[in-house]
Amino acid sequence: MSKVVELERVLELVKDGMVVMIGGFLAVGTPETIIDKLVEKGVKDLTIICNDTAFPDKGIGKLVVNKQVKRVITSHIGTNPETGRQMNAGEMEVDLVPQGTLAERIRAAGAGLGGILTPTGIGTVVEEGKEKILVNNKEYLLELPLKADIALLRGSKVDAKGNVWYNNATRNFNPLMATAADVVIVEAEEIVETGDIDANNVVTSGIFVDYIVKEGK
Amino acid sequence: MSKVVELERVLELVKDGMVVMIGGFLAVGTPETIIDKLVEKGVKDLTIICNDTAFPDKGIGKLVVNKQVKRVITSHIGTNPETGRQMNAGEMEVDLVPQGTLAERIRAAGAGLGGILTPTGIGTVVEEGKEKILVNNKEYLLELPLKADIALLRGSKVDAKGNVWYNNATRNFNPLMATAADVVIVEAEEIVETGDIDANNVVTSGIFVDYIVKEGK
Amino acid sequence: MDYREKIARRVAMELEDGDIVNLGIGMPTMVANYVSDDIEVILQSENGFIGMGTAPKAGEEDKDLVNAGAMPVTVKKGACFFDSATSFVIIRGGHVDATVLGALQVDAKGNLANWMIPGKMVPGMGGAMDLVVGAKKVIIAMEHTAKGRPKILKECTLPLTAAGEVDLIVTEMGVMEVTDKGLVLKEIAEGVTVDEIKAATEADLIIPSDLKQMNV
Amino acid sequence: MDYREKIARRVAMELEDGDIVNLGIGMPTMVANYVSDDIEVILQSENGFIGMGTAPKAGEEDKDLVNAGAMPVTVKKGACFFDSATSFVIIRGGHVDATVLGALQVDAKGNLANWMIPGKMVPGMGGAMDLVVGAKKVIIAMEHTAKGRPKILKECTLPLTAAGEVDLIVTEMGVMEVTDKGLVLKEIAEGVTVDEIKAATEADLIIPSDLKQMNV
Repeated sequence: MSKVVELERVLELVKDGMVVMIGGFLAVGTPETIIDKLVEKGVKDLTIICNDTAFPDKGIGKLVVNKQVKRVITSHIGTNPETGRQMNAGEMEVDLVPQGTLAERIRAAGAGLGGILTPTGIGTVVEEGKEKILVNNKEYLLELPLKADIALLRGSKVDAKGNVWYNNATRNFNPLMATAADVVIVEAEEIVETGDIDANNVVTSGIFVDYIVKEGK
Repeated sequence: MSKVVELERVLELVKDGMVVMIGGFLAVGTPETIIDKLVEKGVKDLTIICNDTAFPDKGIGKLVVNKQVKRVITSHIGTNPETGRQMNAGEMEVDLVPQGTLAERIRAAGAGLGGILTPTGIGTVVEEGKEKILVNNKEYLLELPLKADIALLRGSKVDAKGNVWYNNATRNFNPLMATAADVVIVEAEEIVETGDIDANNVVTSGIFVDYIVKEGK
Repeated sequence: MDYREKIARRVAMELEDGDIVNLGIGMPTMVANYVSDDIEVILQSENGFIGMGTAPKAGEEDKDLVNAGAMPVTVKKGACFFDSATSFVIIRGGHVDATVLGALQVDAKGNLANWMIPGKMVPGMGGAMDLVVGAKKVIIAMEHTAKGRPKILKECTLPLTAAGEVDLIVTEMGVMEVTDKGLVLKEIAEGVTVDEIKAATEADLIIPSDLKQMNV
Repeated sequence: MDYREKIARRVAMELEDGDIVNLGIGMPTMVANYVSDDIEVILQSENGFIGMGTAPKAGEEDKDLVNAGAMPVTVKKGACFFDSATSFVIIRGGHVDATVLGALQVDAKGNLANWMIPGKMVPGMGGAMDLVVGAKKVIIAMEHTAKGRPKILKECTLPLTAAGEVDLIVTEMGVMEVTDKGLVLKEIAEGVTVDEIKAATEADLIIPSDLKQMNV
């Protein structure tokens, strides 16, 4: 059975107040068509987990500008002044997480791990409120898994079973998020026949993917 | 500069008493040529980190049969009766580690993590001597990183810069071990021109690889 | 039908369309042969792939493609290969719907022992500890007794593979579910009496009023 | 030569053949332009690749290929793409030989502050905290002062990026090494006196007998 569905079908799945992971790094590898439709639809009070809030007119930034985001868990907001403005005005909560820690926390959720110990953030404000664990006389922070209700991803080539191949720098957080959300939706730049992606080169197995939509024009 | 060297050159690097990671799963994805030469050379008192001890006449099993292994950290020894015999006779130390934990411990070493929390092994002998950590009211074992002096890996296609592509089930522990040893040697089934492996399909980046040897006949 | 086929056929009936399934070595591997043609079950092999197919024809074996028991296999269209860390992301992370494993002992609390007999046989746990902890449904497929002695106990005496993770036990004598109240006998094999299965089981069996026959 | 080029040229001299290097956004990115042709430096980009090349020609940009600052780039032959977890395996795992970053403040203990000014500018740490903790050598490339006020302090007052991880500071005035004893002025720029650099630096500078001129 093909997982390819109409865009309208997946929009219904994103509901007010949900925790949503969105792939991409400064909007490269972000499902822009889905985001545009979410902006149109106006779903609100979202908690977004993402690498960065991109730009005001690009990627996740559009949801921020349209005030659909209640909270964002991210590593960088510097390219989108509107995120900083809403944060300073108390309109949106911003949790800043070191990029490598963000990646590991998402991976840990997908991998069934209870957490990971990282040296990153020791001696900084990042350690506030976190358990410190000594291993071989070195301090580490215990960082906990991050899960989502839904993940919105972008694949360069996606087959009907949901196997995904990413081109160049579009990969970033997409394969990690695919493992860590209850429902996973991939926006495909190109939908290919099952078997067209060499089984050795598939990056995200179709077992992680629930729905595929074709990128719009 | 090409990392391709003669087999003799890398054999010198494996010294008595070293901790050696060897790729492969029941000898699929194991560098058989290097192992044959290590058996000939007779380097001894090795600590081997590997998924399993394969078969008496295949893969890592040959080092066990030749009594070159002082200790093995592995998930499975059932296919090589000689491992069990040496263990029971007190001739070799065997640390059994759940396969998923073994993979994460090697990965953690390569990733600079201080450890990971896994639910695997809770309520079993695996938890003996380990710290238990409660996260959201669920118990996890703190499992620590595993590093090696040297990693002996097998790649299906390897370019001169050390980028590796693995065919089918040969991948297994190879890409993880590539990140977790001081010196990394890859035995190549085929050596290809740099650029022949699409940059999107490289699995192990050449930055992890120190030496490449051609599989022998 | 021999008892192994009977058990494998019954286990196959537990699987649902689209399930991601990991089958242990031995009798569990046979389950793949009896999955209904009406459904698609996706087989995961912990040595690094999704989409395992049947055994290859003689002479068509691929040295780079074996299952977790080192037997030559094939993959289906839409398969995917990965490393061992990713394999256990799938397993430990709860992405496997069901795993089918053999047992040395299993008990009324859902404890499982299947990886060592101290001083005698120590194959190691391989991926079993992760599978049993991570899979959504853990099905034990085994002979009801070993040399006439019960394997389904009040409490396991061998070192555990995992505590309290078993969901269902399928033997040639019946199908038992692990519940908070204990082991419930859901189905009994044709020609076996309740007294016979009770006698072959050390753990107490709860016999429900709607006890069914095990049809395979 | 403007001060930015001067700093970038001097930092480039720190890199060795075969080094894996991650360059921060801004002045650090310029370092790539001044690496000697006699050596090969391999650039890592934390958004997911090894083997970054130069900027593409106008019109030849690839929408799927940008650096960590969203600027179009190319990759060299032998490059490799990966996901963000693997990118930080490389970074946190000690596989990066050197990282070059800018700073708001840096101090005599090797503490670095470069990710926020409370209540004013909070871009976030991005990958900087991992880079500074994980890279074997941390080089700070920055203007010596900000609007005439020292940036090299006895102790950072802004929230830290990492504690005690900085190895070398390169500014238009000189090159300073972080040691157990404090900041050692290794090289001083042409036309700058020791008194001038001391006046522009809040931290104490140790002046060695073999103080060299900063040649770029």
